[in-house]
Amino acid sequence: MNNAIFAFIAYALLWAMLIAYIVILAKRQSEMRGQLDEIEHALTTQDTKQE
Amino acid sequence: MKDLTINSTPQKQYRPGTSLVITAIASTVALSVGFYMALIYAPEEALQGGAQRIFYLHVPALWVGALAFLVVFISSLGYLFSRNTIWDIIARSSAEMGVIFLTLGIVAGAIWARPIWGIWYSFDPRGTTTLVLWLTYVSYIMLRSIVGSGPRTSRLSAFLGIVGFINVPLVFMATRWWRTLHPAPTIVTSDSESGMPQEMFLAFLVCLGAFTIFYAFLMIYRVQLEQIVERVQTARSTLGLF
Amino acid sequence: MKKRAFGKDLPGLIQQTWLLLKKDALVELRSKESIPLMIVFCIVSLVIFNFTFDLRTSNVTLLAPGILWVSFIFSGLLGLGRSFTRETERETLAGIRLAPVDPAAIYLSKMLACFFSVTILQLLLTFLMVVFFDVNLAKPFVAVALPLGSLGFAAIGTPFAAMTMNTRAREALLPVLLLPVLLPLVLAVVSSTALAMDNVEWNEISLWIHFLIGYDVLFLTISFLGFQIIVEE
Amino acid sequence: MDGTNLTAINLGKKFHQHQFVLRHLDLHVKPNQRVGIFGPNGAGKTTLLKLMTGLFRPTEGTIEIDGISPFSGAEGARIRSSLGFVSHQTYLYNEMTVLENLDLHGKLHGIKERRTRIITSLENVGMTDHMNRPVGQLSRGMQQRIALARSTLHEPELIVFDEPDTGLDDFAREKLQGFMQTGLSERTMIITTHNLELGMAVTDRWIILLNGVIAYDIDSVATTNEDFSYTYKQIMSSTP
Repeated sequence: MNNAIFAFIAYALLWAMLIAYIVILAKRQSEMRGQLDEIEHALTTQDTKQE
Repeated sequence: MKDLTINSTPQKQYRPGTSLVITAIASTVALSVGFYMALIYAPEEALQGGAQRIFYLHVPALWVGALAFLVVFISSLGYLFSRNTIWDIIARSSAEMGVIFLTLGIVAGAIWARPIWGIWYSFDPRGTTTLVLWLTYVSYIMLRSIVGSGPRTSRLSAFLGIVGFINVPLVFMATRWWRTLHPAPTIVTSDSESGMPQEMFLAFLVCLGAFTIFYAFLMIYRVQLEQIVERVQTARSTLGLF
Repeated sequence: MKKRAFGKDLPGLIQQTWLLLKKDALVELRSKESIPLMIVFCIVSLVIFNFTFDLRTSNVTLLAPGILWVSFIFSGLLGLGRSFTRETERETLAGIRLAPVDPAAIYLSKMLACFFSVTILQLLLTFLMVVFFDVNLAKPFVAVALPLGSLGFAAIGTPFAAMTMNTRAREALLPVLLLPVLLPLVLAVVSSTALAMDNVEWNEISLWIHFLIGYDVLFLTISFLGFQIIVEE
Repeated sequence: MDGTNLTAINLGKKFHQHQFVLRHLDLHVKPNQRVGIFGPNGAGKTTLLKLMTGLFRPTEGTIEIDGISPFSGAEGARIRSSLGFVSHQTYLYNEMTVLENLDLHGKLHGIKERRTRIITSLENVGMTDHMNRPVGQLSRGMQQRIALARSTLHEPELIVFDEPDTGLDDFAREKLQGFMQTGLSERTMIITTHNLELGMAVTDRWIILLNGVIAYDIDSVATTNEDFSYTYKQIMSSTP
């Protein structure tokens, strides 16, 4: 049935969008966690220097 | 200078913890079940055929969009009364989520409308209201990105979040009256839900629930991310102060 | 005992509003900036509409309400943005806020200033519509719908103009933020203008008029209460 | 007149989400004290003054004038009207005449006998001859004098100057200095300026603000002009 193709497109689109969104979020989160670790590391070395 | 370190960040921190894991598992299960029911379990609709199955996606996506904007409205009010940044983080996360789900809902609706109505889009009350809702929150996100982060942005976007949401029923009323007082387009706008077989209704409900849980999962994840960003940037400016 | 409304000192509020309104009028009279700009823009847009829609007597009554209100909204947006950017150029609004002035008085004065200037614009626009396109707009219900539309525009346009006054790209941001909120108003005024031109009875048009009154009251209240959070820094 | 005291406790202000312009700032200004605040551009001087006058709302901490926050309703409004603020922005409408500008501010402050008060304050700054001219036609120095008249119109007990000497020539600066020394006696005064000499001449407590915190705070009797200038230059040269 021709109509089923439309349904298929809709569902494929849904999954593509949502997966893309989650991937973007996850990428950003891991990037930020990396930066946070870096900064925390910098802070602790600075603290020990001061002491 | 000790108290300037990042440990003194005033907001409560969400640790990547139980709530995230639970919603992640729950939404995976619920979405899988939902799609099984939508695509296989539910019977084929006699008139519309396969295209009707888009409804199990279209309506829940729009519902989550509307729910997300309700959350923006409530957290905007919460921010204005408490001035706690967490409300603002929830508002901006939810606005972004709402735009994504609404876009999905609108696109899915257009894909459905093409074989059934023969047109991609109809400016009927529901269509127009959805589009205005979408426009309002796209402009909300634009306002935030143009003004930049800060308390002023939070206040301005809270005002927009409130006014934009209150505007929605007005748009719906105005477009409905507009059509009743003008020649209406010759398309059937009713979904004729009354005659829905029980299997269909069940599949529909499961999808609705699954999308809602999925929204909750994304929100928790998004808010957590936003808090990490906040910590990184606070830490950065603290380093700059040394 | 002082009269109070929304926890505000009412006579003081009225007096401050009046002072600030007079100030705005004086500045506009001396600089002759916003209103002439709005009027010229309006005439230009009417000329463009005339050609793009190829207006003739056969179709002009059908299109007139739409043309009237589209010209009005876009010219009004121009003046609205101007009234606040003028205050930021020399930070004069900060000067006002140094005095013990209620932000609600700033809102009311700016809203009324906007209302009066768009009313002038509207009278002229109606006159030009009659002259250019020979449509009959001298109907009693038109006289009801026009001021209600202007009031709603001023009521919700003022806080949005204040929101965008210190931002980048404010000329573009203001319409993007404001137009979705104005949509119900536009539908209501265009519909009621069209119905009024058809000489309908009151009961046919009353729905829209009530809608307009409700819209105006709702957004006046929200803006009145919320203006403080927009102007404070 | 007892003068006004000002207390800031743990004051903090940020405009962007993660950057505090001021943070953990404690300051107490005694009645009739004259405080000079010095520091490089971007140290947070203007922000501090705008917080004092209630133009900015603090992100953290409190600011109180005579024990009352400028944001506390009707009481706060009364306190705000006992403040005067002279900025490098004149806050005047160019299209309106000097008299109209002052009259507007007089009315907003609810001053009775406005006419005499306006004349007096214009006499103080030597601008009575120009009161019917639009502000836009006056020179920068003249506009600054009108701004001074505007901010002293309601006889504030606490006057805050934010780089009032910007764009003034030597003659105008001398007049300003004279006015600050003699015309504003019995008032609490806070002034920021890049002109160390002018600042030291009109104040008796000197503060150096650096990166949003108070780096140095001393009474003029406890130091000499030379010593303070030396410290100031030391601190200024230590900034990146």
